[in-house]
Amino acid sequence: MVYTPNTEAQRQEMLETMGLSKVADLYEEVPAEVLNPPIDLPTPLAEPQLMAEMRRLSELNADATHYATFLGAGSYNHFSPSAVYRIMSRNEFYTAYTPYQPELSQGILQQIYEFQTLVCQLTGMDVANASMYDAASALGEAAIMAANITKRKKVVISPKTHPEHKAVLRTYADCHGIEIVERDANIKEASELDPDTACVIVQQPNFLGEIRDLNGLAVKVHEAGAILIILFDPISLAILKSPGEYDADIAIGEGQSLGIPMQFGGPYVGLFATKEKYVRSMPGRLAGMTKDVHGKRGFVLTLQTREQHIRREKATSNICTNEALVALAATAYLCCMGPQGLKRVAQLSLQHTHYLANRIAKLPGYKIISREPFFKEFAVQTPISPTELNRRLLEHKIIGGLDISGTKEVDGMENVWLLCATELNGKEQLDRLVAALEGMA
Amino acid sequence: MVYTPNTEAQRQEMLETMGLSKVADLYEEVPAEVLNPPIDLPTPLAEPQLMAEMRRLSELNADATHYATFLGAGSYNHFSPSAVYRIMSRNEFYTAYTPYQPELSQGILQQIYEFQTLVCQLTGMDVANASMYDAASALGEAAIMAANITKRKKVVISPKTHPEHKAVLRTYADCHGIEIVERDANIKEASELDPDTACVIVQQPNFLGEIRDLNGLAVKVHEAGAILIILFDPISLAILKSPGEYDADIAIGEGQSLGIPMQFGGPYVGLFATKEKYVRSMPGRLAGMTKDVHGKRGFVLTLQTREQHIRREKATSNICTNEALVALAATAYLCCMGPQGLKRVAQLSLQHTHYLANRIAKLPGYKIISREPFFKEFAVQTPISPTELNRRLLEHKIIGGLDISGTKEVDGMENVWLLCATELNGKEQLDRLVAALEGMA
Amino acid sequence: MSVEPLIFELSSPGRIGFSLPAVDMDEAPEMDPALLREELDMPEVSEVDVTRHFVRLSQKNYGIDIGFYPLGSCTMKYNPKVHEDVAILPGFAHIHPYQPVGCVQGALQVMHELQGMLGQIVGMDAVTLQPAAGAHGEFTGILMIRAYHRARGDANRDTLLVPDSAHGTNPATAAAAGFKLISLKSGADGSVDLEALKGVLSDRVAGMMLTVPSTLGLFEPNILEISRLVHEAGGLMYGDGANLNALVGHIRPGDLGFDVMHINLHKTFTTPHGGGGPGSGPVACKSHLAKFLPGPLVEKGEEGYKFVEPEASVGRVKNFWGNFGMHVRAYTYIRHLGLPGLQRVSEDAILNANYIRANLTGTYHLPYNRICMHEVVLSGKNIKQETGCRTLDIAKRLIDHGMHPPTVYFPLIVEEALMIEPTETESKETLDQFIAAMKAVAAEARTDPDMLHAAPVTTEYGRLDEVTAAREPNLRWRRPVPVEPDDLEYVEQAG
Amino acid sequence: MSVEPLIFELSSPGRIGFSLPAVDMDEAPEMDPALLREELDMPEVSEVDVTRHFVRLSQKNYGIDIGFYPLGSCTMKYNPKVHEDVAILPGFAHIHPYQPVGCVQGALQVMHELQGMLGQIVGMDAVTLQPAAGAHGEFTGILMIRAYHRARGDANRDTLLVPDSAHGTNPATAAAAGFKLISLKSGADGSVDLEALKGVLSDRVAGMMLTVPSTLGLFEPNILEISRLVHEAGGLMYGDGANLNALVGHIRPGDLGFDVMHINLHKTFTTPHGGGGPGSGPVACKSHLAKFLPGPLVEKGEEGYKFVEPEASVGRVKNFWGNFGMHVRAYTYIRHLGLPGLQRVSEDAILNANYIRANLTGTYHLPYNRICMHEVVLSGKNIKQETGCRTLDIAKRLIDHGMHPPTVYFPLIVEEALMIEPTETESKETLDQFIAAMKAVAAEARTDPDMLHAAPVTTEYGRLDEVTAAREPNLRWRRPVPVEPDDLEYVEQAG
Ligand SMILES: Cc1ncc(COP(=O)(O)O)c(C=O)c1O
Ligand SMILES: Cc1ncc(COP(=O)(O)O)c(C=O)c1O
Repeated sequence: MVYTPNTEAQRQEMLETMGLSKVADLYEEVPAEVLNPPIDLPTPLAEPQLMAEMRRLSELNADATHYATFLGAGSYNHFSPSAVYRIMSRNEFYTAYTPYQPELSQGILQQIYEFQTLVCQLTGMDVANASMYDAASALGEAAIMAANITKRKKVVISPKTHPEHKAVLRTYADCHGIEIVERDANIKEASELDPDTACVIVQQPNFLGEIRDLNGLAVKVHEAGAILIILFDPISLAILKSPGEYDADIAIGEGQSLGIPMQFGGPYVGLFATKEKYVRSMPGRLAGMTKDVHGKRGFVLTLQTREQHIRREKATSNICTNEALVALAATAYLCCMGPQGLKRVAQLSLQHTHYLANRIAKLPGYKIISREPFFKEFAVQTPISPTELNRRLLEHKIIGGLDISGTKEVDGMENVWLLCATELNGKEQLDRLVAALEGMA
Repeated sequence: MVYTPNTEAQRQEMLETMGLSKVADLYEEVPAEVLNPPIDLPTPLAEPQLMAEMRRLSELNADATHYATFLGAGSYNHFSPSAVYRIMSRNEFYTAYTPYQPELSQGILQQIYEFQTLVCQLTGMDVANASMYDAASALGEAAIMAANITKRKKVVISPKTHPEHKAVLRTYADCHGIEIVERDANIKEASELDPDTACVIVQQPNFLGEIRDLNGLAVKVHEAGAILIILFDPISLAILKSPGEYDADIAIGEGQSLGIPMQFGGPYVGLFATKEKYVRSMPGRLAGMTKDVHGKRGFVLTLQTREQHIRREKATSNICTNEALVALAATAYLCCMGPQGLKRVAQLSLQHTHYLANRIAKLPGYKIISREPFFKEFAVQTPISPTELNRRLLEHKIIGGLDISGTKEVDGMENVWLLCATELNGKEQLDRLVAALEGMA
Repeated sequence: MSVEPLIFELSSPGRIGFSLPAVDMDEAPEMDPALLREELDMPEVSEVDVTRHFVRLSQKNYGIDIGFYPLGSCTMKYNPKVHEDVAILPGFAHIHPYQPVGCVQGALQVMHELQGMLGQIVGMDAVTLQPAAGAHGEFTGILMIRAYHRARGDANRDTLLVPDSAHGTNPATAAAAGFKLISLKSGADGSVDLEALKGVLSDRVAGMMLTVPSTLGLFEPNILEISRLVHEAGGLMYGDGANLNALVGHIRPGDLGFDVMHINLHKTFTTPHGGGGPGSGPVACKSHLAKFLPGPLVEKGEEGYKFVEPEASVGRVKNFWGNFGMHVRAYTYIRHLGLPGLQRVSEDAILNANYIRANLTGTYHLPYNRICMHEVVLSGKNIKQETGCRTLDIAKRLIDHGMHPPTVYFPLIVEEALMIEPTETESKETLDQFIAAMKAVAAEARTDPDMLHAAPVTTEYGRLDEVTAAREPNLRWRRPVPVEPDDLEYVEQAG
Repeated sequence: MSVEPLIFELSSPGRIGFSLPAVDMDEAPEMDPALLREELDMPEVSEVDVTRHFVRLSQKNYGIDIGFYPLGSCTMKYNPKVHEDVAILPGFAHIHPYQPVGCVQGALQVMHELQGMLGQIVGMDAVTLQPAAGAHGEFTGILMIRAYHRARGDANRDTLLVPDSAHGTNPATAAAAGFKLISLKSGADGSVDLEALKGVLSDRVAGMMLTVPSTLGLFEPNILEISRLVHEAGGLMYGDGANLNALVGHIRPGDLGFDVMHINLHKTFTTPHGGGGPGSGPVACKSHLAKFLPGPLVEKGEEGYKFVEPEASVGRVKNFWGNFGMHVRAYTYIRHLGLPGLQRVSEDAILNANYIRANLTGTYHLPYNRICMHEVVLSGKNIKQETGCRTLDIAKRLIDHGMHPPTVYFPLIVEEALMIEPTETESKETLDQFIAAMKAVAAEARTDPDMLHAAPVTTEYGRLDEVTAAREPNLRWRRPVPVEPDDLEYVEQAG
């Protein structure tokens, strides 16, 4: 077999070394009645046939290199320079385990340290961890962290937050009897927080792409003894005020925007940053700088006493495997882009989105719902069902936006479409969408 | 700019260091009349647009992952395990230069040594070089080498040799007043070689895929004081008698079959092997084993006094840049395949080809021209023009064989089609081709 | 090799490493400066810098593609290269999770068939692919157990049983899911102590989390009885499937009495570990738990594949449909190997571990003298007693012998534990080298213990100071504050 | 790092590393055993072995992606990663050269436009992409020069002029093409000596091979006059375009009087050098030579792109259409950078070289005190006189300073030459490091010459014994002959 190198002769020789005669002897402790049951699996394919079959399956899907796509809502078709993939596919990176032996893992450890720093620079926060599964689960963990810090059991979340984030938050909170209240996170509301409130969560830009003015919010939240959690899109932070500048206590982001392919939803990477004072309550791995016995600068995993392998049931989280390789790709992406490139991506997304909104607003029967300014997506009311529009657009090699008709995030309004444009949706694509919609009127 | 890292400020600073004030000063020795002429190039594209444009161009081509292809004739659609590409795209390999500094190049040097050995093992020859441009130019160099060794000026080549190989040979030979005679390389003919003959060249399997019995040929050639050059397909050597076993003096092969993608014709890799006694007449680079100052085994480029950078006009060849990375890929391919895998590829190709020939032979109006046994291709006479067949087959997502109607290699016979099947043309594809042909009757 | 600068230290103001079009429109409204950030201090480097930096860093890292990596409980097996080529096909890499299902039928087929194949392999009825890793799967499964009891009105079951040999994520998950915990002491042979188990079973027990084979690398011979007892007491059996590599193709956890379990695709199904992730932790369950699975699942309907929501789902644990990129790789692997290949995986994983056991017993202490499964746990306590060298020293010295050390100090119940999981992708030759190295280190411990204390000495880095790292955490780079002339003046005046 | 075994030493009988279907048909006639080979002794290893072996070997190799690689005359610039992604698109990687042109229009468009763009860049009228490398291009161009004279009945021109500073391939090509050679001594300023040139021009002279800028890194200020003289004498000007990086976008060789030239795509247009190849050496010429180009060329016709055969072609020099994989990369590069980007390439290449010149003059001897172009040639003769350390020692010691040395001992006309080509993809910071290292080595030569003789000392390998390698060449591995018991007996008896 291609991945089991021992030859028949070697297997026999090895069995003999340990005084056994056949492979079945290795299973002697297993009750006979559970051994070798029927298992129905497809016939094996050799590598050439396998590759052909997988290519065939992949081509049953409409992909963003062949379709113009206007979907956002938590997964974005941003550009990733070729250098990023080439870096993440270095054998030493992708076939490594968690860097528990630092002498053999300086490459990944230093990269984690760089990632942590980059997340801090982007968010304006003090410390960041090595990654979480995704933004949604990170949000769940953040709420629990806030509850633990404040010893309170109520979470206030802004209603126009991604519905799946809210759903995951609910699952996590539920385990600890934490109550979730959906309430707009503006200053007025924040001035009336009840004393049970552990934290206030606000997504910026929100689910409808709207950019909210969060100035002053933290003061109110802190006055109520609660913690402010801002859920951000990392690309937007190239231009928008950062969670740190807003004095957030915890900042959570979905790192997928940072050059990670959409991959039908994963693997992505949860970004998690907080204030220095909360570092020991934070979930997830941390790399720290130190020295080796010769005084040479080096890196190790540190503050591990927060983690499950040391603290077991007392750990800050049960997370073990995280999204290290995705974080590596995001690190490489951020380095390639730099501050200027990141701003360019943000500006192009912003302009493309408004270009599209400005054109669609003029189409009969369409009405923009999102309040300006929005960042890279906006909600629009449509004359016919967005699902139907999407169906027809596919024929134009266009993947339309998300049908959010009747959802809570738009107060149950019918025929609402969430459209997204990034730097990859250039003028040609935007015009093509508008023309197609015109043709459907 | 993305690949020119100096910032404007740095450029200015650097100019000042050398007492200059502007970039134009660097061109002061250049006559003004030739400086900055109009040059008409397309507007630059940024990386995302560039990638999209190149993808678009690539998809204007019918490729072998989406079409069944039956073309051979010197370029073959063999399978290459994913591991091969992953190895050749290691940064340290593909961004290195020729290993002139051995202390920094042990990786490539050892690999060249392994490649040389693998080529020797495959061909049964004593020594092989680090690679030539391709089989055709290697053949040209081999003929000149034979002429130099024998001090004779006539080359006998079997007519059923790849016509492009013959054409390249002619170009090379012409420079040295070497005469080329096309004559069948059988024992009878070889017994009548005239004393001017420097070498006899025979392709095995020949251009029509036929496997010839070359036993005894070398004796005759050597009796005439000439050199025997066998042009081989490396995959065929998994089962066929090797040039070494036939006592050839020089063995030339096109290494593309060894897991190198067809790439519209290149880069490929010329394999060049010879007998020990001729090593100093051989063109091309050679790696040799040696020791470092501490006695550790290591490798260096050696016998460089044959080469242009040392010997200039007295070198055995003018070759400098070769096909090192392709040779590396072929090395990785041969290691992945091993003797058993290589035999499997050969057997599958052989069987598929005969399966196809056996079916096509039964179609009305088709007549197999190649004499059995053939290896992975055969010529067949068709009822209508092969070019017309190919045109129609494209609609079935089939790329047909080569139209060799009227060529010298088939004595000018009309309507001849050269079809090829490799291990990748499984039963389903073969049946599909036969069915399509039936439908065209 | 020299110290690699931090990427921040390579930054040069104004340098760029991207290639993007210019902004060629002015469509957005002007934004209130109060919404905008002030500065963005991030590294400014070229693509050349980035490539070199990370290539050089990569060379300072060990991976399976460098050599043997026998971390116990981690199943560090070879990652087939074809998986990576499959995963980057545009039809898998560049599809959005919210595309209309009609235009992602290939992706849904992969997910649907993977659900089915995993169900077959573990002997369970339903599978979700949503959890992102093993621990995330545990969390999901435990929520399902709670939902099951709640749905039956059996609301008092607030306790989970976890053996003391369990992986840290088990107790951490129990806590994260809001359960109380009873830690079960293992028996003398490493197995669950049946009497102890009986002693703690009650109507407060929601279930038991059990790893089979255990983290001691041992099969649980009484597994059928354990399951019976737990079930009899009204509890459910949660299976930690991290060690499925030992069973795959030959034994189905479903047949052992487990009601729900997770599977680590990044272990048994060889999706790359990537320096700590991503993983993927599908959860499989018997039919009585199926309706509690997190949604959505993929079903095959009349008009193709579609998403469906289980009727009493515990809710979402993750955005979208899970780590699809890992699903694709695991699917590719199963279709490549098929049942015969997977059986061979289990066989050779066990054979390799036992070969190490047979060859190192004596040199190292073997705490449980039984045939092991996919891994063997040895103890360095004999070496420690004799020479003062700890298992940590042994591990570090192994590095000098060119090998990645096994997992050390886990499971916690084995003194000076060395947990060795070779996996089936290693050859006898490699095992022989490892065995020789382990013996050499043991011998060195006797003749030159200081050499072990000082190890590693052949690497670029010596032992790193973890104590200071934890005491004075330096978790991020900060731009060195430029010394202003004023400051200098001040210093001079003060000095 | 330890010595990496040869792949042959890792072989184990019966081990396999492939995944291929079984042979499921029996269609071929039985073959005469006389046609079949007896045994095939090749390494039997697994994919795991292969991957590790080559990954480990790669780590023993330096590349541009590791660091500065200032080999003169080689233009070791950064290879953009996007090129590699483009080249493996199935529509470029998996197309057969003999496909009907109608189904490879994208490939033909790339070739056609590349022909045109290269023609624009060098100021020539026609371009073939067929040659595989620079030397192959030289060969092609020289054949065209011969064909030109022959076609005019000017058959006596059997001599080529080549300056003594030329790259080895120039004289070697002249010889390979069957020409006699006159080597022209360079003038005191490194330029062609006009008087010497006049002295050798005759009706035997077919042409002159000239490199601009020269291998001394110098522009040829009299180039227009040289071309005039050669043309006046009935000869043609062949341009070695290896150093086009200095000119690209600002100066066209066609304007300098060259009739025909080659272009190294693997230098100026950054297709990766790959450890010595592949390259690609398109040949460009003025209209009067176009009909002699090797065929086929790509033309745009009414019905799309097609191949055409030049009317008096010198014949083929290579199978198929040249190294298309390299054409695709070069095409991508030109479309990425456009004219402004290419101009910047030339500017920064020259700026970087002059910065090194300005900073190292004095420390090292500068044989030609002029502004240089893309590279600067220094001489270590001052160091040698003063300290006895040769340029080779300097080069080896540079390795200890973490840098790849420049080209040494070439051009041959400069004593103890150090030929430094930084390229435009290096930053000032990198140049400063290099300058510092070169100065440090010069200082070490004075204080501790033995350190230089012993260098490199920080690498895995010390200097390798090239003399023994050449004297007793070991060019391939052979299976160690197993010692038969009989042999042993014989030895014992004899002993
Ligand atoms: C036995 C066991 N259980 C659970 C886990 C946790 O899995 P993950 O790291 O995927 O979260 C591990 C991981 O090492 C493990 O070994
Ligand atoms: C000046 C010069 N001419 C010709 C060549 C030969 O080019 P190639 O190596 O592509 O054959 C080189 C290569 O280094 C060169 O530097």
